[in-house]
Amino acid sequence: MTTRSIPVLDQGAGEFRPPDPDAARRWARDKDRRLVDKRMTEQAAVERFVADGSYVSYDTNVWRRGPSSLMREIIRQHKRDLWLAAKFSAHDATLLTAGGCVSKIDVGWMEVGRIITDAVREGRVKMFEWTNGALAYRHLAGALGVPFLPLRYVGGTDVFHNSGAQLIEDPYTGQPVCLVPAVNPDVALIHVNQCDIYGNARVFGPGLAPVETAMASRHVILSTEEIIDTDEIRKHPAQTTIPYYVVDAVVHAPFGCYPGSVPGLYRADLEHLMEFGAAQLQGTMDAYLEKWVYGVASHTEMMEKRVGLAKMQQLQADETHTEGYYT
Amino acid sequence: MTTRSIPVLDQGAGEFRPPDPDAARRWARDKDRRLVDKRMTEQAAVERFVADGSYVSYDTNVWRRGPSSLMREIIRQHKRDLWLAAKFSAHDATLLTAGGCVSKIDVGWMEVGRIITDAVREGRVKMFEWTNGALAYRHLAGALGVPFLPLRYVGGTDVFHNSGAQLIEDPYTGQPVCLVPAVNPDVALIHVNQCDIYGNARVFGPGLAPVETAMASRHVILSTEEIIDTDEIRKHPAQTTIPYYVVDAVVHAPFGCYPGSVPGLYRADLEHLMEFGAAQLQGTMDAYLEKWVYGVASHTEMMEKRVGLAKMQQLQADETHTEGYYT
Amino acid sequence: MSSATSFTDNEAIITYASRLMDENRLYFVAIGGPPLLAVLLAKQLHAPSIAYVVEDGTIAPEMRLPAPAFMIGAGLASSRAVAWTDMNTVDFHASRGYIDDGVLAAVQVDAYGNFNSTFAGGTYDRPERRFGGPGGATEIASLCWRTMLMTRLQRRKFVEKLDFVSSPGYIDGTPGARERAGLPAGTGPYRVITERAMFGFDEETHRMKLLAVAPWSSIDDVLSDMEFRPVVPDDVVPLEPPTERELDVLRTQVDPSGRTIAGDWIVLDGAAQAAKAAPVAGAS
Amino acid sequence: MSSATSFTDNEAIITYASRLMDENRLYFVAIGGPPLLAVLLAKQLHAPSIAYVVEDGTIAPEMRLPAPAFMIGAGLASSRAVAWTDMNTVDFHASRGYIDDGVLAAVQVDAYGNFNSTFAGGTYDRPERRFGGPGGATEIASLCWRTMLMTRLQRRKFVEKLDFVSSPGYIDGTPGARERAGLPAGTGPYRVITERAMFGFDEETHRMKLLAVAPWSSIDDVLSDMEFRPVVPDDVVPLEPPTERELDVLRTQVDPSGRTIAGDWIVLDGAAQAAKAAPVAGAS
Repeated sequence: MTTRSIPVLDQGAGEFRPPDPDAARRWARDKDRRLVDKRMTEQAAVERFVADGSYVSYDTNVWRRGPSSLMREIIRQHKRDLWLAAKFSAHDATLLTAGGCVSKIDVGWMEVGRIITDAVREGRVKMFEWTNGALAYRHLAGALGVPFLPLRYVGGTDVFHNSGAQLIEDPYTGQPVCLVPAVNPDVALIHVNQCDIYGNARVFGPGLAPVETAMASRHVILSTEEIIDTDEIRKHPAQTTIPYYVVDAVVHAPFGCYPGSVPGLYRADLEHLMEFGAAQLQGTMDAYLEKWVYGVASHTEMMEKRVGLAKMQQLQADETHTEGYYT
Repeated sequence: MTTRSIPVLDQGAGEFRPPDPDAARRWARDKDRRLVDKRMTEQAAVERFVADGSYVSYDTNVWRRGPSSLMREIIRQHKRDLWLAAKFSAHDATLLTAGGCVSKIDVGWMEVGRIITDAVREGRVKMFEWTNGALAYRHLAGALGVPFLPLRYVGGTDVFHNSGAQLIEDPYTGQPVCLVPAVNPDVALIHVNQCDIYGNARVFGPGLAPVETAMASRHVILSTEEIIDTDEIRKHPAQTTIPYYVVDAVVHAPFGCYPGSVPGLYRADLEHLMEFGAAQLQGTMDAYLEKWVYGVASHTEMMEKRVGLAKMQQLQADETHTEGYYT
Repeated sequence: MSSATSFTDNEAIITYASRLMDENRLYFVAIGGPPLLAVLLAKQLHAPSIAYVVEDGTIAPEMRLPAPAFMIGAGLASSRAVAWTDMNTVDFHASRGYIDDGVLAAVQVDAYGNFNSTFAGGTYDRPERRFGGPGGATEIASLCWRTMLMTRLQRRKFVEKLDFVSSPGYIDGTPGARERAGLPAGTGPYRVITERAMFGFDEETHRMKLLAVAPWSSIDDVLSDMEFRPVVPDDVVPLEPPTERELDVLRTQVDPSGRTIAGDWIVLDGAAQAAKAAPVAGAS
Repeated sequence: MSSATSFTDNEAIITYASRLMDENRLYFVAIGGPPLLAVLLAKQLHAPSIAYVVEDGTIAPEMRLPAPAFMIGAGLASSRAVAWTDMNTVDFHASRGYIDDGVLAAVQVDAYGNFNSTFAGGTYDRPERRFGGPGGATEIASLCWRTMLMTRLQRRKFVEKLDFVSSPGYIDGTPGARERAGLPAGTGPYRVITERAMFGFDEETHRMKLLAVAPWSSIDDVLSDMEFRPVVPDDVVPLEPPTERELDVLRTQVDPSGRTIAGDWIVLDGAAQAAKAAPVAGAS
């Protein structure tokens, strides 16, 4: 009983993860609904929930409140062929590319240097151009359980032509409007300020899309600065942004964003960021990875042996602004 | 350059406010971006921002954290021909219908008695069947500035046939998916726990769709239990749910939800609710309106003369649960 | 557990529903009414950690009982939740497949579990009796994996044709009917719970199927109060009446105000519970 | 105010942009870089209550200056905001029409204000130089009412044809081109700000139009550094150089680390500011 049809005015030719809301529902159906202790090491979490070929979404990035310890563990475990959602990335994508883990990147924005550029030129990594907002919105679509969402940008650009977007005639106004497909990542890596052992989590401060990323994804690995009592969670339900039933793993990782910052808690280590930059410029990334990733067994060991207590205390002291976060 | 088209499989035949995101953008463009004092009386706010024929959306309802004092003022000013979004309404719609203010209602759920039933049967009020969620979602679409949103319900019902929904073949999965049109109300009436004089507002506790309603609407009238310093707002930015630039009026209205409750602050007045119920059953709504609306000049006068301090204190004392709201 | 001999129809419905609930599933209920009471009863009796989500965005609360009389207006109803969100958010969780069972009250239901909360008699524009509307039932019955319906067994409620389809069951019962209407795959009605009979749905035809009948009733008695004939298998089992313990918790803890559990009384012959119950008081 | 005689190209660009800003408009900027610094400078100098929204969801912060070196990693950057939201939320506010001016940096721009942040030279799959990507610029340039672009005036930056259109200007310049691409009506580029020239757009043709030229430069000088020829009206005005006061606040308060304001130096002949500036140091 087709009554009429909606013209598709144009569509992008880019490769994209095809949306499948019913498959995403089946993933959710099979998760445990009970309050079970989900604490595990970063090693166990990455082993269990990140596979070669996984579509991986992290939030925010290695500069600010990003899951840096989990990304290093992915490199340590030599995961391969990952498809990254670089929705507002920093040098995360470079790091994972240097580790040989990446074959595709959906790009919003990311720090780009010779490692990414060479990998793209040599065909080891393929990029698909989106935008920060369009990727955050695609995660929102995934979180809503719908196959696409309309939006009022992306059209009129080469981003459109290189993407999975479509331009249709809006069936309500008759005007052109863009659609973007939902994305439901295989794994979300999200660093949170606090959560309980079940995964009820609090993220403090402005942010990218931690909630949408968690809700859209098949598996959700949280790393957390602090594990708090569920009683505390229940006393202030308004502060919970991610509920336990979407979470698969809780990794206790103080300084888990190092060398990045957690606003209100510690600053980024600019010396380390310069060390990373120099390693890329000078082509000594192997030595960098050996020192910071392969040469240590865990995040805890890295913080103890490579960073040290004095530096940690300094980074905490440098973050002088706590208002609105912890006060 | 039409490449293909999307089949419309079915569509509802209901009347609905046609979406016009560009018109909604023009409303927003013309608002003041500066921090200006928006305090005014409920009388001034309703005079300025509610017109005969307005599409009015309130949140939540007269039983819980609803803008009751503003609704009474609408009746007092004899506004006519309003189109209500009863997304999860209580006896609000009945009250406004009793006041002769209503000609159309988009229904999610509402308390229904003889007043609504008679008005519908006699053709004075026309109803359009939606659902609570679909109306909240239509407000979300309005808040996103898009003309429609897809969702995975409404289909397979007479709600669909009586609505403005469309069933299309999803251009990504090929499977049927429903679309609902955005709604951008002319006026949002929202009662908040706290806000500053500019309209930066905090809503405490679980809720319906206060943020979506504010963001979707042309004019936003806040009534508030409490006006707080902007300095306090800036100390805890995470608590702000509605930013000042969408707000047109701030009405200081302690007990503004009476006879309903503000969780964490005061309970509903069950005696009053029974008085309302009896007035409807016994056909004495005119006397009820005279006592509670026409016979007093303002909300303040009503609280002083009709409710009284002892009752107010009792309702506050009855609300024993404040955890997570004010503690 | 000793069976009770005197309870209301609503008490029976709430009790039966509560017995179907366990801690391995997440429930979606409206802000008040029999479905919420059923979850609270299960939580008190056999599933202390059971979690539920409320239409107002409350996630997994641990309400201290006795419950307040006017649940919607009391902060207590949302207390000790793990999160406070809003209506759209919990609908998204359901849309994503995280909420297992929707528990709903219906005023009229058909053989495929479609139900009506809109009007009865007359037309949409000139209804004889107008109800509150679909509320959140449509999204809950569409998006949760399974739907449990709670209603009284009356001929005017179990009808051949609904006056209005507010919320979807299996639609026309044909394979894929829900998917063709845009609803998520693999979802649909699971149980219809009344004071005298419990129904499921035939896996092939999606037609309502009688599963259990109360000892004071009979299959014929049940069928006589339905316009349509459900599938009646050979293995219809007895529906155990509410126990004294269940009723005690329901009356003193879950609904001490008596607002929701009030209803028509069912009084059993003390000697033989299979005796026909006599309605003795008349809330409709 | 006394004009300065020595400043970087980036200092000039940031200063010119800041002068265009006032308290009656709401600005949208990315998390760091020249656009944010321009707003902060305006806030310090002539528009103390100016409000801006950041891509990370920060709404109307009142950052205490001097600004931290690594803005993205510092809690201070979001401090004293009226609200903390997230990326989708501020994009929705822009989509609804609440955010007046997007302020953006571009690496390549064409005659209609379309711009490129993706790659230069080669192809998309084999780029000679790959940049960070569109970031939030595409949504900001699409959804805000007006777009201000900040970039250096160089021939390789003001091109006939972009290597990649990351973000839309007036597209092909034809009437309704943006609307036909699905963008909101009545939006588009407003100014392109360089160290030596400021451009607007012709209302009819939507082609870039020269508005002002720095006193040490000239129209010919400007045109020689552009691949395409902008509209050149009769009333091109002088672009006042940064003042000592502007530079002092910029250097000591807005970017004390010097990370973002670093660039090629422009040193003016002390006697005649119209003298040709000589680049003396070479950041690219």
